[in-house]
Amino acid sequence: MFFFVPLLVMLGVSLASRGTYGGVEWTWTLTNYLRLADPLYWNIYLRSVLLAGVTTGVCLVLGFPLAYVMARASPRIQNLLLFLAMIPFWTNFLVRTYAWMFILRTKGVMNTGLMSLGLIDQPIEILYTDSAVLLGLVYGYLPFMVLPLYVAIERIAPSLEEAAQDLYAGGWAVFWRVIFPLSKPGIVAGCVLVFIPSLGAFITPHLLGGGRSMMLGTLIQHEFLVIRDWPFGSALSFLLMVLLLSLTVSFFKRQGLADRT
Amino acid sequence: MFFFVPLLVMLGVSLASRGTYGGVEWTWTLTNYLRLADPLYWNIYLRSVLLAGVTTGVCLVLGFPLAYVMARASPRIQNLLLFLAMIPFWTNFLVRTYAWMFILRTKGVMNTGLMSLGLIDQPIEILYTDSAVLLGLVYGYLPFMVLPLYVAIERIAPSLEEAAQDLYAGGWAVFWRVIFPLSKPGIVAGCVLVFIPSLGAFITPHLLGGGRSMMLGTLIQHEFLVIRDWPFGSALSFLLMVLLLSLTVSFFKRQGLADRT
Amino acid sequence: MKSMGDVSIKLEHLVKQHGDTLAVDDLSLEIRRGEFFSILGPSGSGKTTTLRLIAGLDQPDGGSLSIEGQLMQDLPPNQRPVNMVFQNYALFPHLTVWKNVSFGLEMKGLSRREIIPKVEQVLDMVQLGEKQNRVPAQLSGGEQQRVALARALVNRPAVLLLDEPLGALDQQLRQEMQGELKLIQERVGITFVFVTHHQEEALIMSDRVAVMNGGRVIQVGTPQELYETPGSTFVARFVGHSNCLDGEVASMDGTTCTFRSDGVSPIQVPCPGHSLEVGRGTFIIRPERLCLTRNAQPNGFENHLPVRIQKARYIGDEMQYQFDLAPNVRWMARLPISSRHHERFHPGEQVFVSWKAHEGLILTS
Amino acid sequence: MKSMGDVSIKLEHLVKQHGDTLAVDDLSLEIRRGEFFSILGPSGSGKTTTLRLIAGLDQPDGGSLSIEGQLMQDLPPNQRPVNMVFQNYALFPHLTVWKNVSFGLEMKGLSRREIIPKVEQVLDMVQLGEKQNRVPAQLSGGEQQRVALARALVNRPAVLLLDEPLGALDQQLRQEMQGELKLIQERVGITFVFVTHHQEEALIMSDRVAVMNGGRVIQVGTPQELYETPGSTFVARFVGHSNCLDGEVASMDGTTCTFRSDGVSPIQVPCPGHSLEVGRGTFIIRPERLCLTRNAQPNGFENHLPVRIQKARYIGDEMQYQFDLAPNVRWMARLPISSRHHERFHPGEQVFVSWKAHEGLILTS
Repeated sequence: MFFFVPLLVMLGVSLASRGTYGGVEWTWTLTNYLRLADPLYWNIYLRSVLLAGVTTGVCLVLGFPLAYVMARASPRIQNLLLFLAMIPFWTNFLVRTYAWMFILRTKGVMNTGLMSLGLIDQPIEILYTDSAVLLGLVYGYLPFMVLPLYVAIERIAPSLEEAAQDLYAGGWAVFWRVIFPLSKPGIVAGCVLVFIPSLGAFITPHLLGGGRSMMLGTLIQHEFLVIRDWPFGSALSFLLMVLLLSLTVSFFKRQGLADRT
Repeated sequence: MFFFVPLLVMLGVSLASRGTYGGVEWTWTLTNYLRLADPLYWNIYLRSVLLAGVTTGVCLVLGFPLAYVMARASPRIQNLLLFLAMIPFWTNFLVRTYAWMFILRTKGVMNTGLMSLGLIDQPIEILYTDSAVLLGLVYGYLPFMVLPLYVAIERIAPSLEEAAQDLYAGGWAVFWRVIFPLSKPGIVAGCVLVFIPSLGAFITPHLLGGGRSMMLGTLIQHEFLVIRDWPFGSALSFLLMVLLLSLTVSFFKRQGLADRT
Repeated sequence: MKSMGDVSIKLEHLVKQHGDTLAVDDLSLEIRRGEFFSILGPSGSGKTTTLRLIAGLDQPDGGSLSIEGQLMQDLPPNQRPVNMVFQNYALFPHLTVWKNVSFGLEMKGLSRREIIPKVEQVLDMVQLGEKQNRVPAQLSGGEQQRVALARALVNRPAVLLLDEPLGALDQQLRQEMQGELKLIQERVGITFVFVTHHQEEALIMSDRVAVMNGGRVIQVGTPQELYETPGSTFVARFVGHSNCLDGEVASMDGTTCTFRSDGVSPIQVPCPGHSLEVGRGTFIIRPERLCLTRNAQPNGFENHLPVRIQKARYIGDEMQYQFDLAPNVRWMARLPISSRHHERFHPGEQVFVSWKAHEGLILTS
Repeated sequence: MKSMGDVSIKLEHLVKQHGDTLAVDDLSLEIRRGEFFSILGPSGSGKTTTLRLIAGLDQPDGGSLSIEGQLMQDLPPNQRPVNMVFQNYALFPHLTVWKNVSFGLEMKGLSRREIIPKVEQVLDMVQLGEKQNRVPAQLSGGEQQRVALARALVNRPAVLLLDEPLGALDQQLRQEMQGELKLIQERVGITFVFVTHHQEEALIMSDRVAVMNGGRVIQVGTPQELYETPGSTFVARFVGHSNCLDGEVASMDGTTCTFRSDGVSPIQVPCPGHSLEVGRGTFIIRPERLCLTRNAQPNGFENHLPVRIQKARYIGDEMQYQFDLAPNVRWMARLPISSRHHERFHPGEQVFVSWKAHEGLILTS
């Protein structure tokens, strides 16, 4: 109950329309959902999905070896690594993002360092680009990828890898034929946990992307805080939620049988 | 490496001082840390720790029975419950917070509902109070409490509860002597995962608390975005992190032996 | 006849449904005070469920259950005068050996002064006094088993329930613990109800054994009754190895009958009066009651058939010979090796198998 | 003498350290082509580590290892001509029975046309043709065991390694699978290296057995050699039950000697020439080589001592009697029950234990 009331309210608001000075007028209408199809927003959808997708992909590629090493280390080392992996989480999100601004800006830590080492002549302009946003998102959400992967891989008995080796599988074959399929639930969970907040993130794109690139999260924030069009903002997030949920559920349904082991 | 650079930068910034128009001047100084002791901020610290503490406590009390039921349900029901528990996570944080505003405000969903049912005559003024902030925080962070608790409780073999019952323990004794001590790692993890972001939260206190109540998270946000005193903001979050880390580590050190089972 | 006062546990028409199968199906049993009673059956036969019903960890769907004359229906497990040794011990991992053992006494509300000597005594009995401050993870499998036993025994229950307590131990340790457990039971005099799928263990330890299958009790008796006069082919095969032969009782003549089966010479079987009727049945004989010889003369044995050895297996203390009595009827003979100079037979060899008529048994279905 | 061509696996001075204990300590062994070779030992004796060294899953810290004459040192497990049946089967839970079995052939790069008949044949052999589309979780323990076997055998390795493959099965199934496994080995003719802690299993199945303890091979021999002439009290106790008595060889006189121990009448023991010297030693005799009688006359037995029965245990096919030969020297006699009309002795009864001198054995340390 407690869980669902806010969702229902959100659904209700998304069916209302914007009052003259912001606020909500309770006209039951689907206009907000129709507006979502406006080609004006297509570019934003596409950019957002792309950037969130790339973030997820980078997190997966970086996180998998990390999670694997963690899962196969001795219990003492495992705890240490888990602890280290959680460290970014311990600092305020806002502060972390500012730290990246310090590192990336024209006269920032990175450029100063590389130039004093003589590796580059000109500062690399990376702040206020999509690359900076990507970096910030990957840094912020990597732990959310590593943890479920770690849990999934830790459950794969090492003897399965040994059995595959014993049955003539080389390193890559062991990975693709045994580890990868068996860690699928962890991969899906990790991807969901990274993709969703990446798509909805607004502080990171705002600060590191420099407002140049409007994304879904910043759009929702914009609608709520600036334009104060709450109904449209709600419709936007409701649709997003339904899409993501149905994608994930359909995936797990399909995997259902195979996962029951 | 990648993980630690932002932390080091943050530490560096916290040792600098504020430039005239914001920005950072690299004077190595501990002034920022000394300023932290200013009685001006004591009230904020206290309020923040209290509110985050109460949030954590409420989450624990609500989350434990939920996690217990989940952990002891059949696998099919477990998956369903896990899925339901994650639903709040699927919507944008900002949107969720606005939904609560709609519910709680004077002419909001709650008051309209209760008044039309004749349960109250006067609307309850709850928005822009600490109660509203508490509600928003609990709603937002409950899943972070439930999940580690679920993992911990699921690992406790049901036969241990049966053994305790067989050895004359009643319901409460089974809980306090067996389930509670064995789920301690999950309790600590859950409390950390709720306490830290509650302490650092700034959107929820800002929107639901109505700016009346300055908290640590809003203070940090204020320093960064409004006053643009980055060094002081960094010092604030760095101190916070170190305190939290050392508390948690010392707890786990003490538990170290007992957890190795 | 034993008086009612001797009954420790009485189960009457107990029924327990798990999903849509009957885990326990109309089960009635009487277990006597002070006896070592085993429930023996294959996995899924309902033996563990029966134990859990007695402990109160499962609730029956029908029937009644009394312990020491008191009906147990509405008592939760923590109010029943029984204690259980769980299959995987279920030791509290966060408590020391001492705290594990004293748990039940503390829950009963005993004072520290009363608890200390009791715990010390039982830890001495299971030889774990020196390890009282360790936690279970620091103990070997056998030691954990002893802690589980001590934790239950220290409460001096009317009945001790044991759910495959030796299943996790390896062979050597298992045999050692069998002896120890039996010794402890004799010393404390508590009724033991012991669940196992291991027939040798049940025979060697028990005063009486109930054989279960499919939620029902198939037969109850002393080890010797079960072994010598199994009531069904299920019991004959499950309790020890049996050689079987389907056929029919052809003619009755005084104390012996003739049993006929396709492709086998007529077999002389005992004929205990009216209890056996002419008709189809199964002939049963234990492998160790057969003799093998190269001598063509019956030498006083009523049954003497030529067979060809198919396999010979050496196990140190005995030889096992397999041969086909008829096509698709493989029998085994077990010959103890009581001397270094034991005579051996070899695969392929033609020999005679012979046995006394009274060693066989006919089961009619 | 066997030619070198008969050696399938040769281990020379293998050493493997785990932490600061030597899991395998200077181990040398030769395993012959086509034999069923068992490595028998208590847990922690290094038997599984030895198997893993052969498979290449662990790397030795010293010594050399060759299979079929080829040195294995630098070959990873996927390039060695051996396959392993893992202790808990290690079946791929996400693959069907068919895909599990064809895994090795696919990895070898065989075409689908070559794979199909091979998989079909091996699934037929283990009687799992009908369940080829199930995943492991849908199979019983015994069926999983068969899939694990099929998955290894289908590759026709030079050597099949089996790590306690029957340990997870319950008693009835275990005995069935022992027979089946032996049958399959005889059919395919592949060298089997079988690791177990179960001495009866090792004796019943093997051509030769190596007994391990503390990382070392204590004795290698046929089941009969190990049982009849154990080289140490460890082997005597671990391979079958032994009655032991410490004392000293007192006098030698032709083919029999006299063995003396405090509180026991002198015992006649065999004296095989020069191999036995006067001095301290342990006398060993198997429980089934002892006779019990109420008759005070030796009746041709060289040893005939009065004892009092302490315990009598019935196991269906035999009686086990325990008695104290001397204080703290508990012996056991096992008397097969070869007839319903078997004579029984009772606890407390005074009887005589007797045995032929040649059934005993002296071990000097």
